[in-house]
Amino acid sequence: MVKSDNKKIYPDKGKQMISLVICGEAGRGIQTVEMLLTRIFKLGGLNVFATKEYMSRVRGGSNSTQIIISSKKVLAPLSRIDILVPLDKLALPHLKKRIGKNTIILGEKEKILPEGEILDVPFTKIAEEIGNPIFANIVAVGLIAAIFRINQQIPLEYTRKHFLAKGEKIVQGNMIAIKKGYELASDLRKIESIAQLSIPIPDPQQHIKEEIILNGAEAVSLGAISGGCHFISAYPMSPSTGVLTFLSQHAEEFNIIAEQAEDEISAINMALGAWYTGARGMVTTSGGGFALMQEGVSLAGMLEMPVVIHLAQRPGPATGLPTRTEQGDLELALYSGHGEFPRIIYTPGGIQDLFYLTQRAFNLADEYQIPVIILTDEYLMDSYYNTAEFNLSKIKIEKYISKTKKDYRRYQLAKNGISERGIPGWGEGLVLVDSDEHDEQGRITEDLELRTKMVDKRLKKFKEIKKGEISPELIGNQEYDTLIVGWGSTYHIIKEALESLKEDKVSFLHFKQVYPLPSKTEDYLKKAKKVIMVENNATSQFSKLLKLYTGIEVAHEVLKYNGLPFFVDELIAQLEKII
Amino acid sequence: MVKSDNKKIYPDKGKQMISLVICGEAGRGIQTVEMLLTRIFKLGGLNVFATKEYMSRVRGGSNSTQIIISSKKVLAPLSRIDILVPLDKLALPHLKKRIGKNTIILGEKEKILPEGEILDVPFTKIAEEIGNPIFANIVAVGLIAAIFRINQQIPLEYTRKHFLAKGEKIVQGNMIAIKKGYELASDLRKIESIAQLSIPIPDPQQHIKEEIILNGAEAVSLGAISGGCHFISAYPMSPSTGVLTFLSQHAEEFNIIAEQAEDEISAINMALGAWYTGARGMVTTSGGGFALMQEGVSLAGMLEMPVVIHLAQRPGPATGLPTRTEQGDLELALYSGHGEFPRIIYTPGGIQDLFYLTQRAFNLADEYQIPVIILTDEYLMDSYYNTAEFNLSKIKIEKYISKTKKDYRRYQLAKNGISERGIPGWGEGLVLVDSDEHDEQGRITEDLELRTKMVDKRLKKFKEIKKGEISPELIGNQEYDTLIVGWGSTYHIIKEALESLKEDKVSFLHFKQVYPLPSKTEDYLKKAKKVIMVENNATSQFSKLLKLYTGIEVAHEVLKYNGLPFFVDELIAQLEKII
Amino acid sequence: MENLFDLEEKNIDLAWCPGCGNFGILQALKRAFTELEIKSESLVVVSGIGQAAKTPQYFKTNMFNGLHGRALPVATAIKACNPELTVIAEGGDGDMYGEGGNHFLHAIRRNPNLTNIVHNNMVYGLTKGQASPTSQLGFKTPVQVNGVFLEPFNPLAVAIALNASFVARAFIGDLEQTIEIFKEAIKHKGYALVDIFQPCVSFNKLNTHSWFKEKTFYLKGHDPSDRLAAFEQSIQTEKLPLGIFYKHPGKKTFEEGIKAYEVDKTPIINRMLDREKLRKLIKAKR
Amino acid sequence: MENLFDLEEKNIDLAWCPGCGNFGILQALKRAFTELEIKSESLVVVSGIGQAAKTPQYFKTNMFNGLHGRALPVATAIKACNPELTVIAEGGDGDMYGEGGNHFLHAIRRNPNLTNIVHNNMVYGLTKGQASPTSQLGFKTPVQVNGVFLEPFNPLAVAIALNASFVARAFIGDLEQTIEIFKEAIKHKGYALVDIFQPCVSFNKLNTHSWFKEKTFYLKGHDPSDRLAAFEQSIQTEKLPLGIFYKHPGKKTFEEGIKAYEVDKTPIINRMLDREKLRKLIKAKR
Ligand SMILES: Cc1ncc(C[n+]2csc(CCOP(=O)(O)OP(=O)(O)O)c2C)c(N)n1
Ligand SMILES: Cc1ncc(C[n+]2csc(CCOP(=O)(O)OP(=O)(O)O)c2C)c(N)n1
Ligand code: SF4
Ligand code: SF4
Ligand SMILES: [Mg+2]
Ligand SMILES: [Mg+2]
Repeated sequence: MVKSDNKKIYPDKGKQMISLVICGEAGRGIQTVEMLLTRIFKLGGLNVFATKEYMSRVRGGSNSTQIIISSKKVLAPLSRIDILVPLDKLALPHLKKRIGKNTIILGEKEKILPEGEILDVPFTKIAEEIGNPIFANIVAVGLIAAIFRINQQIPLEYTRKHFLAKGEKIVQGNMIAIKKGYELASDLRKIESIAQLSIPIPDPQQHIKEEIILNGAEAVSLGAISGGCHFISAYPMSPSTGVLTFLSQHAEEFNIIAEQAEDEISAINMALGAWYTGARGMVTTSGGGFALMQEGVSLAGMLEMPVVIHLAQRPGPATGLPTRTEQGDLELALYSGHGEFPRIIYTPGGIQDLFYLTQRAFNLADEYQIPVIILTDEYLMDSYYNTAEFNLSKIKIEKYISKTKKDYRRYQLAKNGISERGIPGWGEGLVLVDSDEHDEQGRITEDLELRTKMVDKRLKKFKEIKKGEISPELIGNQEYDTLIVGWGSTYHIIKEALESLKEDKVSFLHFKQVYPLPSKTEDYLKKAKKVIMVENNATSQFSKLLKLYTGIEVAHEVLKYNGLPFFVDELIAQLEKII
Repeated sequence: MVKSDNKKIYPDKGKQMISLVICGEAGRGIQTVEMLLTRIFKLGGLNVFATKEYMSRVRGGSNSTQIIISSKKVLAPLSRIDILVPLDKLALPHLKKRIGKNTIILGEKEKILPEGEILDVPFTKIAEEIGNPIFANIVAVGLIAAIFRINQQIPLEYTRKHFLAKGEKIVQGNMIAIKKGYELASDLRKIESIAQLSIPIPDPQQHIKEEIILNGAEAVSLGAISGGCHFISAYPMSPSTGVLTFLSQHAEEFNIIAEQAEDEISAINMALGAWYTGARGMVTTSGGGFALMQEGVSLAGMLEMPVVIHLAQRPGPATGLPTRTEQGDLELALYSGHGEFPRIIYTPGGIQDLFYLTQRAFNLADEYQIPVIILTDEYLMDSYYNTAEFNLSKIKIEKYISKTKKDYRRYQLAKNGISERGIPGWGEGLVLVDSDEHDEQGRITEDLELRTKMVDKRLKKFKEIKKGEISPELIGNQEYDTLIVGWGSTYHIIKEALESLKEDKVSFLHFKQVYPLPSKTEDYLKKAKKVIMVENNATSQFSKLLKLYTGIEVAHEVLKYNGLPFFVDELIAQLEKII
Repeated sequence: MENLFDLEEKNIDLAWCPGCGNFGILQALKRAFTELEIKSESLVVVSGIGQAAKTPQYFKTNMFNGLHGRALPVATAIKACNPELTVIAEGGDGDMYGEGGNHFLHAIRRNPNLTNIVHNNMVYGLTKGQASPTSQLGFKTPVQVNGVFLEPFNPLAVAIALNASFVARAFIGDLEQTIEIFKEAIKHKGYALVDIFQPCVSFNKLNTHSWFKEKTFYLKGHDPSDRLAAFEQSIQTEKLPLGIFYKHPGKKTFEEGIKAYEVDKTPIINRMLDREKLRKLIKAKR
Repeated sequence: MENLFDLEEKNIDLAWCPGCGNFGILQALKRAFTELEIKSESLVVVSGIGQAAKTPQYFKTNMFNGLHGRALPVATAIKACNPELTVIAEGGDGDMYGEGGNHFLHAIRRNPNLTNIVHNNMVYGLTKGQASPTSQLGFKTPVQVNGVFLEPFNPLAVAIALNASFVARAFIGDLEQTIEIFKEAIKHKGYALVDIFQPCVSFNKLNTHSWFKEKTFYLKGHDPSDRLAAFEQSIQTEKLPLGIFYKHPGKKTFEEGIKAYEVDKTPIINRMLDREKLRKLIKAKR
């Protein structure tokens, strides 16, 4: 754990940023505070990044949200806490290891029984004066906004909008609470540590205001809509449920059928049924649910039926830690399903990737008639930040369905392995798909020569898939001695760390597509004298994949598997030791 | 395909053997003929090996059984056919490619409309003379036994025993049929090609007679009983059902609970429940069923619950070819279940391995508290031959259960990762197991430091497992340039091929344990200038495993994935090209 | 009437045993479709794995021959994505009530407008004779060596308990009546279950053609809108009634419950993404 | 009476929301076990995943907290391997009737001597408020945005359709009666279902404590051996009866059907392999 007195290690001077953490029990307003603050900062022209860590329970326990406010974009969590707002007694013990001597603790002494120094702010008392203790958190919101010199109009307007549905009385109380917060701030700013906190608002601020702010689940969902998704079937499972929820809420608007299945087996089979008709279907699940879908994944392979699978990882095995993060299901995804057939696995690194790769997944699944897996994790799903608006002119829904002729054969032995895909009811032909080994028509066969041909047909598609591969992204110098490698959700974290390391000969290679492993991989790795793998799992699964396809051995593995993402400052410290 | 005119390539002169094939539709007596002939040859003092290839249907189609009769043991299938007994019209077209100019076809011209030369034997007419056309196949049995100069008493006695339950009339008819067969033989033996067919009965013949004869499913089942199996739950699925059937039939005798589950998910969860009580449980399934068990496998990993999984492979993906063979689920087994946890995978090479490794699987699962997978295939399950009687003095049921004390903690952080395993109702403690991440007691936890410790605890067991590993078996010269590598069911086939190749500098390395990959593997591979992999799949999955753990690249892959095992003669031809 | 569902390929080798009840069911289905003037091109038969599930291999239809036990979710999604198709989910008793039991429950709850045909031979045919969920008490098999002692699964009673919209039982020994029941089921709007007794000549020597013949009779004077009476009929064991047990015609179908179909009936597969709406939704994330 | 099932660790942090019906169920269970003089050491509670499934974490018992939906097969095997244990399979409505629906059907068919306790809050609690199979028509959630339109799953009716050996419903609003029902269920030989209404204060604002209170009443003068009457009661929707609906005490249990227990009642885990028999069996393969 890196405490806030270790400020030296991160960030470098060029970056001005504050790590603000709010901690309290589940179901007691922490989410509202986070919601309001992030939007207010953004409207105020600052970059915000928010991520949370929470327990698998509906009420009680200790959850915390970290909000990073910065002038240049910082899109990764920090161990260090600059300002901590504890909402109850459990908060300080919960975060003990991350509280340093420079951490400013803002809270109600009475409520939190602090172990260290705290700036006692009587939020509840003030709220009661306004008329209701529920306004306490809003006073805190006002106070924090004020500390960062956000124009008071911004929180006032946003709070009004936010509480509008709750009636005028609540709105008024909240407005007063915000104002009280601003009043408190003018006093607090006399304290030196607080006075130093300001972050210059970057210019042109207009830019940040026009950006969108959303979490990973929303980005996947919007990507799906943009990919022409007609159908989602899923069984709720953290951290994958957000996508089902989002698509359900916009189902009517976008002509989507969103169905909660009785189990994950049903979900994947429904999605395959949907694709069979020409609809574009997806499922969203996590490790345990995906484990149950294995036979269905194999079915997709045999039927050559497209399907898009969103797999949001959490720590396993079994139920594991349902609300935490891990990158432990890579191998399961790589080798999922019995028998042999091609697939694609994308591992988006952030909000932009999540959107564009999910969109692309639908096109590629359709084109190659294969399962495409979008491998994310809890950290990605639950984190959000302001980012450029998605550019719809860059995307296209590519259609690959053919009208059938009378003599249509679903599995005609095409040269590249990809036969025309017809759908029932469009054209004069019949569309037969079969989980048994089948002939070109799609009927069951025991012709063993044909079996070999059909296996070859399915496997040939690997070659085609290669053509559309997404190369890894090299960050840093083109000439390097040491190469840090990562995939998926660690993208921004490693990037931040790299920037801060300021090592000329160290670069970072990030994979957004892990399978098929992109062709340039070996070249990149060969150039390095030393390869360092950074992964959120215990057995370094991606190192194994690299070894398998490039023969290259990773020199160091930096692994974390306690259920949390890497913290930038923590990662920097670890990397410094081995570089 | 290798026809019988290619006799030169196999076997070498030292071996005297005949390949006899019977072919006909399902459900029409082919199984009886096979059953009788194999036992009669064995009782007559000859080695027999039998394997079949059959369609996924109950009646009709074309199935064939190959019986190899030899003086020295030959335990592998041949493409070449020396004697063919076609039972219907479809038989000759079905086997067309394997019929050569030296193939003797014995059959009823009228029934089979032969394409080539056949020795017309009016089995049905003779049977009708005896009183019933159903005796036709038995006439053939008598004829074939006679050709190989088996003492007539042997088939007479065995046939009597076999049909005893059907009543005296049937028994008498069958006895006459055998005799008629012997009469026919004395005529036929005047034909030169027939006269040449004899195989000298090896000495001491006593030895073969005392051997046991059984198929793979029986060997696994007997191994399970010997391993102390108390419980089997399974959902029927070819080719794994034989084990469920065998254990069901002997359940009462051996205090076994054999339950047909409603699905595979239930089966694996039941087996885990059984182990929890201290019973030893297993499941038996094939690829699709195993795919459904993935979440359960992961549960075993998390609970540290022992379990034995018999996975009999068939060609996939999806339903594939239900009654054919393949080695296509190795990777699924290797990476099954979400999250990270240890396991063992055995890949027996023949009847002896199947017995001893299954027996051992129960002990090791119990000792290390992990899932142990026995990876077999249809070819292994359905083939049988005479082999040495299992030596029960070599095996032991090792018990690893502790009586609990009041302060018992199921997941006490033991140094080697293995905590004492208590069971409910024995001792004063309580036994808590939890699919969530848990504390030492077994209760759900969100203590993230403990999480890391528990992951380490589970993974530490890898080290322990290594201690009991089964090294690969080297066949041939200790000094080699070329190393052929195989695993599982190809054992005897490659061994036969190797012996016939007579290449001094070529050896064969067979893996009975593929995971964890045995430590000596790299040394063996390094010694070779060239490594040749022989596998029954399309993507050479074992080559990938070798590459991953040794970095060594296989030079040639000899792959077959049409649903049939390799034929020795075919394999020899392929190997000759690349050695 | 000409049968439009025969395959053009002659001499197709049906993988069933001579005398198997499946031949009759195949014939009954082809006739029912023909008489209802359904077109092959707009018919989709979804099946699982088993002898029963091979049926759509043998006539002219679109076919989704999926996994053992999983026909119903596939069929439900097909109907939802393209309600213009006629959709059948077909399989054996093991397929639908064993491996697929959970989907059976929840498909009934969803009430998609499709027909669920279950060949009930009270045995696992394709895997060579183990007990199925509907196997009768005492039925001996190579696995159930001492005879089945589990309560036989009663699909009709369960369907009625779940308030299924159409519940019927047929016996293929009576081809004409079976055709009529099939036609009623296909015409019915909503989920329709037809559990059909089908003798397995190879593995079920207990529930033979003549056993079924003796045991069964047609419901007479029964009011299929009376759920209690239907339940009472369904739990009979001395004699087994045939015919339509229960019907609940007004019930909302799954497709009707889908918002996207409330106003516009165009199958969703034929609708385009509204980019303007999408742009707005994205902008709303500011 | 002293409660022997309280944990020694004090201040254990129960992960339930204040006011949740699960607290009452926990208390009722501990009291029922105490009153029946069951010993912690010989009690095994098997649960799945969900808020309900956490219950065995909070009292003194052997626990198998397995996978979501899979408590019943685990519990069945435990009871079969060691019939001397008292076995409970516990979970939520999603756990038992959704993910675990197939096991629910087939566990009833097997009739193991165990008690199946289902906390029915008509919602998915742990995953934050989606519809469960028992959610009522019109119930709105973040996923079922226009309200549930699937037929609610009726566990009692299905259990009765399957001829379950004991079928009851309780409401945790009435602690004392719930304890009585639990005790009857645990004492009953064979599979016993107790579906128990449990208000979820966080996610179910429709089926609240007072909703259940108003909707429910205790069965009076009902003959639990009358299957038809039980079914009739189970399909009521205006008012929801509580109590024991159906009982079938003579039914053979799963354990009784196991041949190994026919003569010798020793749990199979305590029996040794008979090497002599094994040797003979192997020799018979000559
Ligand atoms: C996941 C899975 N498990 C098991 C099987 C093997 N299997 C194929 S068909 C079948 C049951 C056949 O019985 P039923 O559904 O009643 O059909 P029938 O053959 O009697 O018509 C089984 C168990 C399979 N194909 N897939
Ligand atoms: C295979 C799998 N799918 C999904 C989940 C996520 N999940 C956990 S609990 C739950 C449902 C909770 O509802 P219920 O069983 O009714 O219990 P409650 O929380 O309401 O008591 C779900 C869907 C899971 N753990 N495992
Ligand atoms: S095994 Fe039975 S169900 Fe299957 S085809 Fe033969 S008779 Fe029909
Ligand atoms: S979410 Fe509902 S069921 Fe879960 S603990 Fe809270 S009140 Fe109880
Ligand atoms: Mg059947
Ligand atoms: Mg619930």
